[in-house]
Amino acid sequence: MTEKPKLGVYICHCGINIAATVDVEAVTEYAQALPNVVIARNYSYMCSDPGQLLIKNDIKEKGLNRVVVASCSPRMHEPTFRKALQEAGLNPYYLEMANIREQCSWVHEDREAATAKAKKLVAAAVAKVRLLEPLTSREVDAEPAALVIGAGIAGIQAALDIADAGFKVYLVEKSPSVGGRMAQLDKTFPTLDCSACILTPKMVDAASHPNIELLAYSEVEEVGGFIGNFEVKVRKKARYVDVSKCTGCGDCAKECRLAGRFPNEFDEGLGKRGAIYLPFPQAVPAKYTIDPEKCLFLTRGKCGKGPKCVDACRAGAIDFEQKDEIVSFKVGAILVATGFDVFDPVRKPEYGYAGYPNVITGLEMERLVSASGPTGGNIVIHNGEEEIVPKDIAFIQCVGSRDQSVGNEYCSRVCCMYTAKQAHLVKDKIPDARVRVYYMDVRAFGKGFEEFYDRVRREGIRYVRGNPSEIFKRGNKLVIKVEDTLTATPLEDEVDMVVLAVGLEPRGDARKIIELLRLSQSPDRFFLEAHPKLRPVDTATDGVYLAGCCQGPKDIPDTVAQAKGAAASALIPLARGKVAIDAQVAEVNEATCRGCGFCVSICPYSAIELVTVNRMGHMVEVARVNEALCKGCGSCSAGCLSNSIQPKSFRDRQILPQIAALGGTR
Amino acid sequence: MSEQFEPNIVAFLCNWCSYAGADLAGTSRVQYPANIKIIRVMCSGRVNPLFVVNALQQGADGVLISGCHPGDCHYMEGNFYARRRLKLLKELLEFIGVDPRRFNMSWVSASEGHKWKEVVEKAVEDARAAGPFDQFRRRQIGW
Amino acid sequence: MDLNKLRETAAGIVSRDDVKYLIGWRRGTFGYRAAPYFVEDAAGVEELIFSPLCISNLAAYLTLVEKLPVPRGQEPDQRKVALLVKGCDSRAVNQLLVEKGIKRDQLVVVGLPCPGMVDWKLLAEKYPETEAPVEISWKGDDFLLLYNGQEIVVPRAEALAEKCRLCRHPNPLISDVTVGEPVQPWAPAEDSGVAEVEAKSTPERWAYWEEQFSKCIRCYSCRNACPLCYCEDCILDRLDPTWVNRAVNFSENTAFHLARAFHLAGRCIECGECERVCPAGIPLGKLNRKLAHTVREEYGFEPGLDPEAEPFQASYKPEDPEEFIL
Amino acid sequence: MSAMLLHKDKWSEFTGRLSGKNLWAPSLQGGIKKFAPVGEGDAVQLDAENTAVPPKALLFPQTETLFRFSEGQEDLEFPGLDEPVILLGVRPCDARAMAIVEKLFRWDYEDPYYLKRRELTTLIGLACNEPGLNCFCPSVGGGPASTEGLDILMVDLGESYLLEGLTGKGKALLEECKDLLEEAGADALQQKEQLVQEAASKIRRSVDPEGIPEALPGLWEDPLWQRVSAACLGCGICTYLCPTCYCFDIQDELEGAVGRRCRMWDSCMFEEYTKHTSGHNPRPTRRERTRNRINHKYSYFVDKFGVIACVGCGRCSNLCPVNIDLIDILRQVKAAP
Repeated sequence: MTEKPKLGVYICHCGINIAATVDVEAVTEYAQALPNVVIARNYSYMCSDPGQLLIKNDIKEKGLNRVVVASCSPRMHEPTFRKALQEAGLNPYYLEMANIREQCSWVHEDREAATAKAKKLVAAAVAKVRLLEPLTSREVDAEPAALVIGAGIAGIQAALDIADAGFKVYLVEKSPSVGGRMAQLDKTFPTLDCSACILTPKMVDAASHPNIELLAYSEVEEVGGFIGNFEVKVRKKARYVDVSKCTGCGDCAKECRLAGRFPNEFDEGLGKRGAIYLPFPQAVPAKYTIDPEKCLFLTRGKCGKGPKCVDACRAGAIDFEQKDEIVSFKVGAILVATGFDVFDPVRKPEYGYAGYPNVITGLEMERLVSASGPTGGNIVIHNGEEEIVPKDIAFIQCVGSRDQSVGNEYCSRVCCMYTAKQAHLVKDKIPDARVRVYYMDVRAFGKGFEEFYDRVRREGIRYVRGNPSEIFKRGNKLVIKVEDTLTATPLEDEVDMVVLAVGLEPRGDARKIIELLRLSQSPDRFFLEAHPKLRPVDTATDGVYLAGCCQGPKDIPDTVAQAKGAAASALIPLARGKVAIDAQVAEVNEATCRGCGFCVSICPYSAIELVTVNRMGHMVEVARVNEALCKGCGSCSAGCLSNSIQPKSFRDRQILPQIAALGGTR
Repeated sequence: MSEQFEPNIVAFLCNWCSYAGADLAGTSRVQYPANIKIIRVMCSGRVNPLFVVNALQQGADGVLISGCHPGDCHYMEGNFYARRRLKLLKELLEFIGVDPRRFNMSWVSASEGHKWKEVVEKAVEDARAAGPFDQFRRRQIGW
Repeated sequence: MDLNKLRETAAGIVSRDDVKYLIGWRRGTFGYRAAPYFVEDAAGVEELIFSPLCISNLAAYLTLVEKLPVPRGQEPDQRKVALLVKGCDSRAVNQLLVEKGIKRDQLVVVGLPCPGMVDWKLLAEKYPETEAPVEISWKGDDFLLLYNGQEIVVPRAEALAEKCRLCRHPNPLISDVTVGEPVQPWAPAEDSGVAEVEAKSTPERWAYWEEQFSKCIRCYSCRNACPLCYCEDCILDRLDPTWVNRAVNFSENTAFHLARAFHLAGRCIECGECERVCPAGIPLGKLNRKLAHTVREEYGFEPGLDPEAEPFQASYKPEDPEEFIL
Repeated sequence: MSAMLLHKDKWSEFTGRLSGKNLWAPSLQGGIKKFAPVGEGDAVQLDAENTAVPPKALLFPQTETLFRFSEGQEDLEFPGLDEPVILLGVRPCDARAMAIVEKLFRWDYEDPYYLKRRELTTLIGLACNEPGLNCFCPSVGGGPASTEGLDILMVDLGESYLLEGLTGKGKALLEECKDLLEEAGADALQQKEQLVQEAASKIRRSVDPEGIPEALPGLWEDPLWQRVSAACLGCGICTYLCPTCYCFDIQDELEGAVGRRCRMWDSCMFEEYTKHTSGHNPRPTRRERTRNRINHKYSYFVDKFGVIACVGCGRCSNLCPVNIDLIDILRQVKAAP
């Protein structure tokens, strides 16, 4: 640090991009006279090989220890010139760039003014570069394991890919079984292959993969650390069933005093379950769970003369003494695949969902048409009076999507196609049914989608362009009030059943994940990716990746594609075994820090903590930066009253001389 | 005498939005006055308000600070801190009689090359109208 | 004010093994002065006073006391410090707790509800300082002087200190023990000092402060007396980088005072010590109060009310004002 | 020419004439009294109260450029010091202080800046008819009409001023103005004596310094220092405004590639004053610093120069915001075992 600065200043012509407006010779002459400048040169293209060679040779021959390049934006070529310095044996952070192209020659016409400004910018760079410090970007070991949150199709796919690549995966699922939303679906558009048939094998694979530790009925409680070294705590909720003993035979459920008393979540409430239950027949793990909020024994301490499940279970798996368990482990990467909620149409009261049993959601329709569903795949519905097989069926699209009145401006991307699919299934199962679809626009953009939409229409399903304003009951029929906007005709359509094509929404518990992982939300409230185009699976938190509908609505193929992409991204730190830590991080002068903790409050990355140190016999608190978490934004620094915390390369002592140089004589 | 006063303006721009926006103005060949000289910082939250005082003391006739729009901060929150701190500084400067036209702050995103030009033009016009700020200059007064 | 009660309480506190000393006030050596007073044993409490002259904010001493290197093998003195606080002083204690400048368990706070202090300079215009200390006490709303052997009632309005006219919190907001009955808070006066400056045109304001800042001799009493200016290494003393040159001239003085006022934005508890101690009579309180007004009115925040509050400059709200941003 | 009378109706003419010679006089600057240049036609009004900022600031400016430099250039630029100055209305204590401080600046090294300014300065003193509350100049060898350090002593006789030329410089100045003056008679001199005696009798505070310089070294570890310094804020009021304090620091100020080396007042009451680069501080607390301040004035300076470096002006006691009172300290020193 005490070595006298020996500067080289290189002014780029950028062909004529700079030289046409800035007198590069004059700037060179000016730079040569600045303090500590050993050599100032100009050259047609500094970024070219010969241009870089000029710098490298001067570093070697003239013993330069600092370099200023006056050329384009540092956002463009800073890495280029840093590399050049490094190749010449100089610390790459001994570089400062003066942006005399984007912020000078390209935006000013007056040659004199542009030249004068270029001189100032060079002077400021010279002033700063003299005080720059050598930095080394460090690497730390990455834990060769990943956490996948959510075991829907996205989470399962990502977990399988990472596990297949040879890394340990902790797959955490909140509900008792993996499978997620896809498991609830009947057939999938546009191919009409059975959802369960393609998903179930993957569920089994995920559970049995030697590299995957499945933590079902578990929730992530705490995430600390940083890319490569996350420390995770997961709460394994008590099932009150010893999974090592449970054979999944189901004898317990049959005997449960409350059997068939509660709506089954998996069937969207259309089916019923007891207090001890398996969410659905293909559940993985195929282990029963006691609902602690329902079970008589758990809520009241007493269940008849004794819990019948205990007697029924020949394996002796029922264990009311079971407690939640906290599991801790370390991972190098975290993949978020927490999925979505469907829009609750109670928020569109005009559709009468809350009042009419024959107004149902698309997801409920999935369970209704599913062979494994509560009706065994038969479409029967209660119209308030009696159970019927509906003959007049209407679908309403865009419920809770593209609708500012409910705060969802976005398109949910799947409703057009699942409606078409369900309309087709209705026609399939009730060939004489009259089926109408009320729509705003039909978006059939995916592979095979438009073809499927055409097919459905050929099957006699009528598409009416119009957004229904009201649904009310007349007799045992539902009346849809709507205007056919293509013919400008007001219509009243009497039907037996209405299916609302509800959209996809961020999960109600997304906030918890945001806080755990320091994620951001986009305006649609889905998790925000690092860049909408170029980093669609990364987040602002390094080492945390997104897959599936938690990032935005998408269909199964897109979800799987994104899951595979996210898995590939998450594999980068795992496969390398190392993660690089930014060198331009904040540093605390512990001797002057007063331990007020302002920086701790300010830091958006929780990268600063107060630690107790011994200052001449007194135990005092001072701030300390976790370099792996710090992003070098410097907000802490401007909020520090004793200026004790400083971002490297942007320290006060490096910026104030820049200010002096730019102020200077007018 | 009719030659108009060319103010010297020091600007602090965040790397991710405003500096990128100024770069975009360049690539779009948007023209604006050369009075503005930019210091790049990683985040507007890095701008210690005392930098503004220092710039005015060291020969700036005006200071401009620009960051990401609220909610767009690359570091999530830095611009919110900048907003609070710089509002206080602005109030203080006005209270001691520094012409408010010497201080401007803006939100300019990486895609707002044209807004950058407008902001610069306003800052330059403002500082020009406020005139040379020699009353506070370190070397003018002390030396 | 029942001085016996105060002395009794103080004696009890300083007699405790876990208390190092109690910081209070004693009669000054002449005129209208009251002096900060460190009581180390029960005998010392006899000199303790609480009178309208006890205007100084003793919280400054919590951080002013030097932490000397502890010789190897010895333990630092961990005993508590006891402190007498008026309402304004107690806000300083709260703010210090917010900033972890002090630890609550190292403190015994004796609250003194405060009926208002005199600005002795106002008194001295009519009743000049005498060699013998002048006794002053409260009499109803007014002040009672024992001046050259004569009892004189000075109406409150004639001698009440400016900070007390503006006071919103005359009763201590934090204390372990309170001596005296709470006082009824009075309607704070309009801050005419700040309003007068604000009413001036921009050049007039500059001219006003140019005259004021030019007087500064940079003795740093404003900084040192402030209970919330306590960085062990103040940036305004630092040479690398140099924020403010040590040279004394209008430019550096202005930069110094801007930095001082800015650092107190959202932290200043308006005890007025900076202005009171200034030997050059610079109305420094106006700078702090201007920012305190902004913080109170535009951000709805008042520092020093709650020891658990978020530090103002280290927090934000998404809806913070931004009308000034282009 | 020894004693002259200046009738007050000629006062403005007198000051007007001097104002062409770089005249400085006490003036209220934004509420604080200090010496300020008197422009042509400016009225000069002398009243009882002394300035808060002592006139030492004119011989030993708070900030003084020693020279200017540019990076990479060998030539230094020195400020020209050649303009004579007249200080009007200097109090005898402050003039004495200049005489005392001069001993230091002439000691092992002759300080060119101070001595040149001293040489260029003519001091016209004003005897104190109405001493201030904390004045105690007679206790430390001065008096309300002490002449030490002055070139001219002026006494306000009511209708007129009595002006006594004390040095060649002073006498020459009176000579220049003799058309405005008249010879003072015996009655005037007698009136002066009476006023001075009256003034001396109005001085309310005193301390006998007898024995203090000798006692101080023995009181090094006396608890009195803790007692008297506990309330100290560690600010620079007492020292900056002391007419006999002369400590300074030298710093370089840079802006870009140009800079200046300057010296500025420093204060032994500041923590950094004795702080070493290592962080060690031989005077680590306000106790040691307060002890040093008193020892310096009442012991070390006496040892070196045979005189107490305090002129009893009372500023430190007047202006200390926490009532650290020099006279009180001195009394405690005397009372200490």
